[in-house]
Amino acid sequence: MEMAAIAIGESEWEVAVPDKPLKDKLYFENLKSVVIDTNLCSRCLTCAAICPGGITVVENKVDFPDYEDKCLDCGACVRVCPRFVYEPKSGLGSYIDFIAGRSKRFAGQDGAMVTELIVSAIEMGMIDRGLFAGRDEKWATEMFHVREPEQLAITTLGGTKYTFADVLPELKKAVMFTKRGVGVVGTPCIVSGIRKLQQEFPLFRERVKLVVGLFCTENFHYGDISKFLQEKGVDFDKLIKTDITKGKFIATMTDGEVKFKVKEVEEIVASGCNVCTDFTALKSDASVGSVGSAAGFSTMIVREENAKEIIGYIKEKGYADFDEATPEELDYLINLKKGREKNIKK
Amino acid sequence: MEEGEKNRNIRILHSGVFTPLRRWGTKWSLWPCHFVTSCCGVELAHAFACGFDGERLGTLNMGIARQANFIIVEGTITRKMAPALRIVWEQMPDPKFVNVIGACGQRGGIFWNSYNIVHPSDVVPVDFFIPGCPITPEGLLRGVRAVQEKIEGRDRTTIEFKHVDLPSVEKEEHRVPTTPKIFAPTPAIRVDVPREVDWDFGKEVVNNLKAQLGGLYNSIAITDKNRIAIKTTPENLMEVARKLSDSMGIDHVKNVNVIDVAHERKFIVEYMVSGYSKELMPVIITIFTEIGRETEAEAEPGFPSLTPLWESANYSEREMHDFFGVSFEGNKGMNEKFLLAPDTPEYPLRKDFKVEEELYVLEEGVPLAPTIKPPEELTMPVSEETLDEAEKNDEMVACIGPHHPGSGHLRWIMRLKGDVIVEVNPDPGYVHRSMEKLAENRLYIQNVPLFERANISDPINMNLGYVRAIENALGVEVPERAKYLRTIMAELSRIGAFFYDAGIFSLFTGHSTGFMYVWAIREMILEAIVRMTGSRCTPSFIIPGGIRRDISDDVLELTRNFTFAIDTRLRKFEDIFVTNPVFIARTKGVGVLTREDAIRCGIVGPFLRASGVEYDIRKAEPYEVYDQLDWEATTGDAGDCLGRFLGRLEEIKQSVGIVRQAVDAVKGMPRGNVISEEILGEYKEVSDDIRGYFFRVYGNLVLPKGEWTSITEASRGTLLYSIISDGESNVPYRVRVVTPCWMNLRGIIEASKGERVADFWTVYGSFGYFPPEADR
Amino acid sequence: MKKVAVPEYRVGEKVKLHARAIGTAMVESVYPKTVTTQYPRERKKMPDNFRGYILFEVDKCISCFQCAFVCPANAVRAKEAPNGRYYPTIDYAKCIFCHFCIDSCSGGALKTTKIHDVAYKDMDEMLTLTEEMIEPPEIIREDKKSVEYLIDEKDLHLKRVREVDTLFVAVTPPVEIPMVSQCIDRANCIGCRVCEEVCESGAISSSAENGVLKMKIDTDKCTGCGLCVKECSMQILRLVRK
Amino acid sequence: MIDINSIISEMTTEGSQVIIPLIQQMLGLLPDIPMIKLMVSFILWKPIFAALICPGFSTLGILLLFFPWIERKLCARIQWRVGPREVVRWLGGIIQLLADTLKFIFQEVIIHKDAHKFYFLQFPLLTFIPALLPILFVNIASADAEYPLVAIQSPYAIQIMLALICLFPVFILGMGWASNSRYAFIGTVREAFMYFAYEVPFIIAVLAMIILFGTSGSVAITEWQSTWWRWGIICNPFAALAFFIGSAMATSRLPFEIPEADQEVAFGPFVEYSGIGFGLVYIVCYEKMYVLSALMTMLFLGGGNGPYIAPLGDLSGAVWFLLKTIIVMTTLAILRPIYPRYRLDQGLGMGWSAILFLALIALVLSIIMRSVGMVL
Repeated sequence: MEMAAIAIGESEWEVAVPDKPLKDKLYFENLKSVVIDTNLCSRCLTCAAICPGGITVVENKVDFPDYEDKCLDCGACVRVCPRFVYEPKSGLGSYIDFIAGRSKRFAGQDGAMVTELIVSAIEMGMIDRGLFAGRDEKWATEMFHVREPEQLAITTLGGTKYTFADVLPELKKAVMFTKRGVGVVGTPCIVSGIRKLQQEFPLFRERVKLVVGLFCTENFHYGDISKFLQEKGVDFDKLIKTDITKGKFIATMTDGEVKFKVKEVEEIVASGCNVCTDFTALKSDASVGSVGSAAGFSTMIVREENAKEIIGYIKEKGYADFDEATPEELDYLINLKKGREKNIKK
Repeated sequence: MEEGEKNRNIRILHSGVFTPLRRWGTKWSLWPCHFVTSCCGVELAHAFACGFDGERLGTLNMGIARQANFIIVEGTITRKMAPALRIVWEQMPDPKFVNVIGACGQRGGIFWNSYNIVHPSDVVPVDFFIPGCPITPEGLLRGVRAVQEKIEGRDRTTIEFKHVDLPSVEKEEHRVPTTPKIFAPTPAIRVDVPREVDWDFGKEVVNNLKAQLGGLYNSIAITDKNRIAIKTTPENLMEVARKLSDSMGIDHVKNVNVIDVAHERKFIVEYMVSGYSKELMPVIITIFTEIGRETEAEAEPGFPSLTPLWESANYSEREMHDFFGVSFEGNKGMNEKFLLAPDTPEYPLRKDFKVEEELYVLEEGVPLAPTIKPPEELTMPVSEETLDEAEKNDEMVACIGPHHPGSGHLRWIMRLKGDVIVEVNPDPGYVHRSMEKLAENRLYIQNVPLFERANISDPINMNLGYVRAIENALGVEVPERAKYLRTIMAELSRIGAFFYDAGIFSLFTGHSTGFMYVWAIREMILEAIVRMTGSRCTPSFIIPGGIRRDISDDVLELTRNFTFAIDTRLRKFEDIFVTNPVFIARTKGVGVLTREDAIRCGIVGPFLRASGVEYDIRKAEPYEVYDQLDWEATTGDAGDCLGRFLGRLEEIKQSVGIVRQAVDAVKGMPRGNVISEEILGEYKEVSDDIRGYFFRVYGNLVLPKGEWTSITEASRGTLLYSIISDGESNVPYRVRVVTPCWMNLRGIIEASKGERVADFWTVYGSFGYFPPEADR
Repeated sequence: MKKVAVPEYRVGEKVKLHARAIGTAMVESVYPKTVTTQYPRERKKMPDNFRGYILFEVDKCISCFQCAFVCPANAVRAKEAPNGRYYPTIDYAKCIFCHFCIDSCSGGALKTTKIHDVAYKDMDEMLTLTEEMIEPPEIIREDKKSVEYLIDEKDLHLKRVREVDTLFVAVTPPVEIPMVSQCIDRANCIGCRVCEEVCESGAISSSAENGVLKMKIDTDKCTGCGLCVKECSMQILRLVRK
Repeated sequence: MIDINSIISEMTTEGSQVIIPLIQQMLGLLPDIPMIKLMVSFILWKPIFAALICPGFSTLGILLLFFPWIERKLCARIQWRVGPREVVRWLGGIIQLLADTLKFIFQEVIIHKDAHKFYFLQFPLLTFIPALLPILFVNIASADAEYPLVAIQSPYAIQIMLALICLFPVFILGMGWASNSRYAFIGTVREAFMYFAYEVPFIIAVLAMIILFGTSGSVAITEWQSTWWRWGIICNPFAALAFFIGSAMATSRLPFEIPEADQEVAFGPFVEYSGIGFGLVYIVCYEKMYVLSALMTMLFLGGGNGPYIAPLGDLSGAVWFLLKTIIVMTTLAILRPIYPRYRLDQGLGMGWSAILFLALIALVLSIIMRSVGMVL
């Protein structure tokens, strides 16, 4: 586990402490009043990842039980929170390449190409583990560290999830375990959290080697969506996959389907998503989504060199088919999300 | 226990006219009910054998509950044993007393968070608790004295602590540290991580296998020297096994293992097989396959059994069925529990069954050990099939054990036709303390004492096997001096274990003198071990990379003297027992296992050698310094009880020679450096005595990813440890241990078929069966 | 491979063997090789490294928790003393006498005794608090003699001495390897001061001024217990040699 | 109506009082109260003395109290240990059995629900009868003594003793049956088999001696063996050996401890007995040993014959007799630490081959000795 050679350390050092808007309060109270209580929070859990105390999720909300007692008041949470000082961004962002791809090795919707990217990165030796979100029997997300392609035999890793995953706390663990580097997949909010972490802490700069973003319009809290789906008549024991196509939410079960309009679920969209303007994960190394390419293909916005390398590797090995993608098809959703800027209360 | 029940005996003793006589009589005539429930029984035997002779105190060990008035509960009470304990207690006449010896019987000792134990104090009222693991004979006799004093009216704890106030200067609040255990999230579990080794024969075998198996396998890899792993599918498994059996002469299964990879929704099922032909002897071929963890409609995940091909897989498959709920189709024992009690939690070795976590801080109101509800039903049922079968054929069913002077701690269900045994069905698991589960939740180093407790009559070999698996994984080379010292200790342990078995064997044939004579020899061995390590039965002295501390020259001298002194007493033992015509009449030609039967049943060690198979791991795959010393492995061809016994006796004589040579060699070596510097890292100063830096050096031991299998020749045969590591946790993902006694169980059943009832104990004794080792 | 054959005996030999067995018994009934230690009256001498009950010295304890961490039976748990530091307690109802705790105690605060024969009438009494581990306890002893095993090349002999064996041994302290905690990666410090809170020797201090948190490890006070290294969530501390 | 006067006159006739010079003086010191005098002479009346004091009840009681201790001590000594020691340490633990007995007496007696209650309780007590009665026919006086010291004089003493001894197993079978337990059942069957195994050679061996002696009265037998070279063991060692092995089988001593084999059938017929019930069966084993040893002493070791010890008077023979009996008992006891246990079929086989063969040789030898007049 030793990354660096044993160095003779130092016995005195300094840490810069961030500013507090509310001077006489704890940092967590600051975070709470600025981000959480104003419904700005995207539930990316970057704070929970870095917090040495106990920031966690309580009833769909980021919270810190007993913070009066347990908060160490170090300020790490406000340092890493991507929305403490929120600069909403939108658009397509800068990119090197804009292509569509279809994995030959993995099956599935958008997931397949993401998996392909991460697995290829592992094979190349760029990273030694990738972080995926899987799901348990009750369709709650659970994080999965993939170290070897064999581990991906599990079907539940593929398929889109419409609930939040605790990516960042797991990323922290993965960073502590990794020897070579970590690759991670996440929604735009998670990507921005990772970037913020990297900005603050060199450890993450060194060890998070690949960040794959996903196109994202909105996300749901597990508690909300599961209740909603059950009301609609979905039985989790029989559920096979969920899908959103053509404005319809389709839950396929072993004994039939449940369909309803996406509009219906808008009531329960997480509050943080209402202020999110980023559709294409602008800060990622590569963004992947289904919009903008032919059926079966995934659109990939390659933004950084490392992602390009991987694409090159995939092409070389012939792991995937590649095709043209049309950036224009994304405009509708990009604009839709851009429109949410108005929800941000200044 | 209710307060009233606890003091009932004293009330009884103090009532009536003849109270003084009554108290005096009871005091000096405490007859302990011979109720060996676990490994503390070894020390109990020492307390009542010639070394300490408990009979001096008027305590005559009595086999039967009705005639005894004192139970010494020896160690762990498992869920299966608890009803037996209660029944035995209820069968005893009043006034009766109960002492619990050993930490396992108090708050569980090292098994405190096991799923299969109960606290005896919840089952019966206990008078005295004697700490230790195991207790010393002195401790046991102190307990007897305490009961005697209690009868006289002085009920007291025999230790008095002095209370010293701690410094109480200004108080500072401190944060409590978190657990030192690191569990890797969703680890990658692989049993076939290839390793570069210099092993030409292996490459040849792999090429042959590839050619023969054609499309039947998914991958073949050399995972270590003498280890090959073949991955296949459940459908092809039987075919692969058949091919291996036919073309390579693979004839026995060493291990059946299931690994629950819960986060990947699968089980890995593996069979470790090998053959007894000359070149295959040290080789272990692992055939493994993966099956889905979830099935439709409550059914257990199914899997074709290899028992029809290799009978030696039978009991291990049934065990795995108990542990994981994996159904081996084709094995007949799949519809009932084998090792586990009826009320043991279902499928305890699955990863979603969690055990209690350690607490590192003592707080008011937090219990010191989990509360465990003892089983309520006081029944020990016999399966309907056995009863029906017996009734149909006009046979008698007799259950021997778990409380029986000649049963050990397991139950034998016998079907008898007159005086002849038709069949014996074992009912093991009365000492199943879930070591494999506990090992998954403890640091690698904490498992050293855990596995040692599988068999405290042969502790050092148990210890050595586990440590060798770790060293093998880490690729650590042990210092020469430590290797010799380890060999000396392992051989002492082997001698001790043999004499344990010889003692039990002589008791089973009704010869108590034989028992006493060998126990005197054991007393010498334990003296040597206690001087080396500080503990009589559970040294935990061998640690990865060496031994805990160097051994002084005068102890070595004592050990060397012992190798000569043993002769005097061994000769007496031979004169009175081994060559006793009655003993020979009882054992000769009884319980014969032919070479084929022995291999088929998968028996191991000296018992296999007695049937003519020349397989001794110390020769086949030499470890420590066995290849540098001059000794011979023994073999025989009679395959009967006498042959098994004499073969082991000869082996002991060889062991004595090994010890003598090793001591001579060690004496010429410079002192110090008994722990490998590779392991010590920056703490190189402590290479002669780990004291002070044990946790720093070993606390964070992490093994490389893969499966690490070690085989060693323990006293009773092949001891196999298989550690599956994920390469990130400092806790093993799974440890599988196959003890020789577990494999030999099948042999006992086979050998006693068709013999007379009385011969069952001869067969049983000749196999040196030690239930805690078998049940783990 | 040495082959061991099962012997065949004729009638004459059998008679001889009967005679030998009977003869052995007769000889032993006249000159027995008795090896019995008559325990409550006599006591077997145990070697100085014997693993028995454990004593504790407060002054030497650095509250490193290693005894609690290493205990395979979870018998050792630390308890908060009136001065706020944590000292070990031992639950003898779980202790397996492996003495991993003693071998882990770098300060030499834990040490062994030769006490091993104790009977408790109640399980609750088996928890030995720190306060009770400091002074040597008293046990009920009835022994007047001590017995030592002597093994020479001929046989085992019991040497009886009319003296009461002391159960407490003088222990040499373990090798001292002075270690000290140091920061090796200041850039990743999040300034949470967990190290300061967990440090029981008060070696780590912090002061905040002008938006800068100054962390300081007092290398003289630092006992090298390693708790801060273990607890640091960013793993920026390491034990190094003084 | 008992005629007391005639009994008194019977009591005081020549030779009907036990005369022990050592205590005769003390008797003279007794206060001159007729009742006490009468009682003393009643006790010293030979038939009563034999029945109550020696070799009868008191001797038996004392022996039963100490012999198990002797056995355990001896066994312990051979096994390199100490044996019962701590109870009243200055006596060396000699009253260990007293403690055991007291415990047994005051212990709970459990009759389990499947047992036949009536017989279960009855049989341990009943076993005492065949075990006690044979003692009445034992003559412990030496041949030199003018008058025998025996409770009942009968020309068929040996036959009666034999008949009573052969009743032992019946009660043991009864106990096993009443216990209604599997182990007891197996043990009982084993007892029955062993009974078949030893009974025939045992009786033949005794028959051989009766033929040799030409009489079966206990007094005549003692007289016949008046010099040491006429002792039964020297005249007919085969019979002695057959008888000895037979007794070992009859008393379930190792290597023939087959019915009780605790490692196999957990004390067989006695498995369910507890408290005083077990105390009785435990004691009965030793009683059987005593009776058989007494018979062996009488038949083979010259009974009470031995050098006359003047101060003991009539008791001189008794001392020799008891000494010999204890030696025989000790020999039986010492088998325990020497031998493992035979298997049932082996025990049965031995009984019907080797021992029967020995007994037949003994019989033939006796007949030859008798008929060719080798008898001296």
